[in-house]
Amino acid sequence: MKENKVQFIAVTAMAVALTYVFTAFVNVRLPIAANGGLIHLGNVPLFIMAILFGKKTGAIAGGVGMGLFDLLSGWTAWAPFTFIIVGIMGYVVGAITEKHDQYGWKVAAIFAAFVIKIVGYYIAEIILYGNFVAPITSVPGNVVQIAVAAVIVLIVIEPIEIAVKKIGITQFA
Amino acid sequence: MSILKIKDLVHKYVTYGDTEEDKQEIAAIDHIDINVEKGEFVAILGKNGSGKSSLAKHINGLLMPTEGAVYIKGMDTKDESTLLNVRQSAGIVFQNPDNQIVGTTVEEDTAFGPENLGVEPKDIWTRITAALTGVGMMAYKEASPNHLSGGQKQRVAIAGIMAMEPECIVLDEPTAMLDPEGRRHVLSLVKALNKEKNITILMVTHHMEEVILADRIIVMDQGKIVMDGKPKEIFSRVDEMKALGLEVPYATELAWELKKEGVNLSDTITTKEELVEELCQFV
Amino acid sequence: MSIRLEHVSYAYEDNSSKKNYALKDVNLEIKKEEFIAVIGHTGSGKSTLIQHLNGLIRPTSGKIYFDDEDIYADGYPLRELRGKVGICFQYPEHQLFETTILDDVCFGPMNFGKTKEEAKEIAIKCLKDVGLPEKLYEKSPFELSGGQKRRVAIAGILAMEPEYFILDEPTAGLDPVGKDQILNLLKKLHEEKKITIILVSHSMEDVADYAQRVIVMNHGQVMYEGDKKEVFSHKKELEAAGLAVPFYRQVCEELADRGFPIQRDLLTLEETKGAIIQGLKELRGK
Amino acid sequence: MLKDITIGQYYKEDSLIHRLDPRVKLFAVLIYVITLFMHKSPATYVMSLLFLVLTIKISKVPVKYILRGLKAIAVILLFSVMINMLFIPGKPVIQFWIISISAEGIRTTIYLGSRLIMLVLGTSLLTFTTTPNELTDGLDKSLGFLNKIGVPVHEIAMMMSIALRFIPILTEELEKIMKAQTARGIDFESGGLLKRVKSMVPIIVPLFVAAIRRANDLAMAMESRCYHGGVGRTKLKPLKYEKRDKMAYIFLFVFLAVMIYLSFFSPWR
Ligand SMILES: Nc1ncnc2c1ncn2[C@@H]1O[C@H](COP(=O)(O)OP(=O)(O)OP(=O)(O)O)[C@@H](O)[C@H]1O
Ligand SMILES: Nc1ncnc2c1ncn2[C@@H]1O[C@H](COP(=O)(O)OP(=O)(O)OP(=O)(O)O)[C@@H](O)[C@H]1O
Ligand SMILES: [Mg+2]
Ligand SMILES: [Mg+2]
Repeated sequence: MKENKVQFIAVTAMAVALTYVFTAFVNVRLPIAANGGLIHLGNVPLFIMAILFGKKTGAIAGGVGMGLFDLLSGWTAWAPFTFIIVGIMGYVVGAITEKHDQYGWKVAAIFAAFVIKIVGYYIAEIILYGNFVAPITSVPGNVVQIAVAAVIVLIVIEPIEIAVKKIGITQFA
Repeated sequence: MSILKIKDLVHKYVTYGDTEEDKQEIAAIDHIDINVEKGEFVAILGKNGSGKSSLAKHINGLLMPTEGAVYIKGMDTKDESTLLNVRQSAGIVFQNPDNQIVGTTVEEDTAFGPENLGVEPKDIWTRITAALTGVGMMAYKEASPNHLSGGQKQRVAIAGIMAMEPECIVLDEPTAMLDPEGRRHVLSLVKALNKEKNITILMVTHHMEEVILADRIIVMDQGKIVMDGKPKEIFSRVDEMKALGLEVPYATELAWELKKEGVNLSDTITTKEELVEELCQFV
Repeated sequence: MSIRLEHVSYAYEDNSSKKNYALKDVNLEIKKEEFIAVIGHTGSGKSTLIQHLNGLIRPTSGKIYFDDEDIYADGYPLRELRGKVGICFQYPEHQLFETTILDDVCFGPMNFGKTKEEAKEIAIKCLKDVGLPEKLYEKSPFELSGGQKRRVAIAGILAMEPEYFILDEPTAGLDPVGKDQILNLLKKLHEEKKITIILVSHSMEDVADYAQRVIVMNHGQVMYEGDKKEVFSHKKELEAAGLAVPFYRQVCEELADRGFPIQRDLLTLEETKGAIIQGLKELRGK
Repeated sequence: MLKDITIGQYYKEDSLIHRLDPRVKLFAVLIYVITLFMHKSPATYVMSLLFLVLTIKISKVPVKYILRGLKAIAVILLFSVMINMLFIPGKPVIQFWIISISAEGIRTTIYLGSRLIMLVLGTSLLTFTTTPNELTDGLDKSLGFLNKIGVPVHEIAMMMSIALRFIPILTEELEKIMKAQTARGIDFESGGLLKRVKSMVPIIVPLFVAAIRRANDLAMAMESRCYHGGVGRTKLKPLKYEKRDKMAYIFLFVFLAVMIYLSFFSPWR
């Protein structure tokens, strides 16, 4: 339906904005490390919006939202990779959760995204750094990032789904 | 000339409970007929949930009638082919100024409507200059909306509608989120658009003081029109208004209280000046 | 027993690193069991001021004392203070998040160390106080109407059992009936539970109806502070500061100007009505 | 204040580079990155470096600003350098204990290291000289061809510009919600990881619900202002190539040709 197209644009735009905001400004300080324990939560909106609104919104929220952050914040060279990798992450989470409603599938979807992120960035950084070993350094960071995001998403998703249903906004047909 | 004609309009929302079967139909608008002439200033009152916003959305073709029809300048809002025309002729301004500004600068936002209408860039410039001058925001044309006050943002939202050169503007509680100063500015702007540009205004509001100067007041309750008339006439029915969960202007209320005590005042007092004038006749 | 501000100034940090004072040398004392209204033009610093009262923002300079203890002294339990001084921000319903109304109201007390059972008991009491029908307690807060949500949010703060209850424009966006219900609730809390109320409002008429003492903010400074009758006698100055005097006082002034026998400093409908009738009697007597 | 947050790192200046059409700049970045990856010889490096220095000079963005971008990658750069030096086999030039560094190692390290540095500096110059809005416009126009393979480029560009408008609003809203929940006694700063993660719930739920509500309102406002997709839509400020843009294109093609020559055909390749 035509109406839904504008709503899709608006909701997805908001998803992009949320992903940007969480990537840029929302951090959790890990209680373990004193120095590098700060991780951003940019994956949280990406997962939530993908679960709520499906693969297209997920793909754009991730790819454009985080890509935009890279593009605008000095990680310009990473932006095209982020666009593709995180875009695929959002797409996959959306695609899996669109088909299956159960909680277990959400966990599986996020796990799939986790694998895509690790592998994707590893490959991207091989291209950027020109060797196979240096990209390994970013693996632990990525692991923790997704793990924390996963925990948060899996806790908040239920109340948000209920709220969204109650205020009467659902997936676009 | 009639600009807006609503014929036996019904709107039903379908809501779902926790299960699919738990389906409910709410008649938010329940057989309404309205006819508005060009250049009128109509205020729409009613308590929360009485169907005011739903009505406003029908005028703009954002909602489609469940039954009945809405005509703008003779165009049926159900007709896909004239929908853009309907929306161009009757613009709508919403409550929260933040959620209706699309552009990242004031001029870009004002241009949004004309851009969608396919207006040539150089004509867009003349339109936004006219619209922004009209609302007194020309000095801010390159500013980011985030740096404006609520009242200023709402004026930008109105400019965005003005740039589409509409003949009718529907305002759904345009002052609800503003402070008194912003409210005053927006109100005087709306009045000026009505008087000077002869734009038909339909304004939804909860503030009785804002509608004293309207040409006509429509009061809604549970999806129906329960009163329709001149402000003086509507506000003279204080008991009825109170029963509907509404108020009357301060002056009317005071006059009404005084009359209950046997003071001889006329029924049509709405402003401080009128009240003082009548009371001073006893001096 | 009071909250006291001494020479409090506050500057928001600006991109340009220029100091932008939202509060300038504010000295105030808010005593227990008062009903105070804070008024002022937009951007006068009302919201900034109230956030100082429970240590949400720290003054750039100056001191804040709660019951004569400096709240920024080392080791002062700020979090406990936040339980004693509850703030209800503008549009508080935007902060609801739990799946049921009851759980949402329990959130505050549980943060302050109450067990689930204790919290529930308090929550039910508070929901009763704000007049929410019992059949709604297990519903999602997102299902409610605007006015109902506002009441749940207010109950959420009340449930922390604060001694001071600060509300930043609690009636914004409500219809007349909803507005009166909230204000009457505050009045009841003040009279029956002896809770100190600090109300930020843009409506002079509401302030005149409900508050005892009025604080007028103007460009980050306290312009007037005192009994409402006294404060509203500064008509010209208030108007210059972007405010007004209550409608009924305006009527009285104009009547008095035109020779009607009436006092000038009446503020509410009831007072004015009585005085006009009195005045008319006098006139008839002559 | 939070609603004043600057998005990205645009450096306001009036330079030739700033005034170039964003499409030209996007194209320039593309060419520059491609040529960086063609590097084989010192000559190509010198050319790339020249190109970089020249554009930085013209852009009038202070060098210290641009170098700041390197801080973020310093660790990875150092690590990468070390790995390359240590593990690339060849004739050892430096040797002590179990560590041996080969000439090839040094050479590759210098090449890869400088390539990464130039990559970061050159690409970030784009965001120093182009506002987010211009970038959105530029991407919209230059990626238009992707429409053919089903990527809704116009819609994505529209989403980007709406996102840019709402980022400050959502940031402010986030701050408000955090304050309000702090007033209700929430504690973000102490406790274990799970507790900290849990403390995000009262922030995230209201923020998302509000954002989705806003999206709904916004969709209605857009529709009521006759938005109906990219078809038949005009632009207030349509992108238009000026003479300087054409000159820049010519310059870029010349640069590309020189680089191809240096990499593949010249005697110093
Ligand atoms: N999208 C919707 N889905 C289901 N019901 C709705 C929807 N929008 C409105 N309603 C219901 O329709 C009725 C009329 O709502 P409407 O928003 O038109 O009232 P209103 O007069 O504008 O109220 P307010 O003063 O609160 O703005 C209400 O009972 C409301 O609950
Ligand atoms: N987060 C912030 N960052 C920077 N400046 C701010 C911030 N919040 C408020 N200000 C500024 O501080 C001043 C006082 O603002 P404050 O919000 O306290 O006013 P207010 O009296 O509550 O206004 P209103 O009636 O509009 O709510 C204003 O000039 C405002 O622009
Ligand atoms: Mg409404
Ligand atoms: Mg305020």
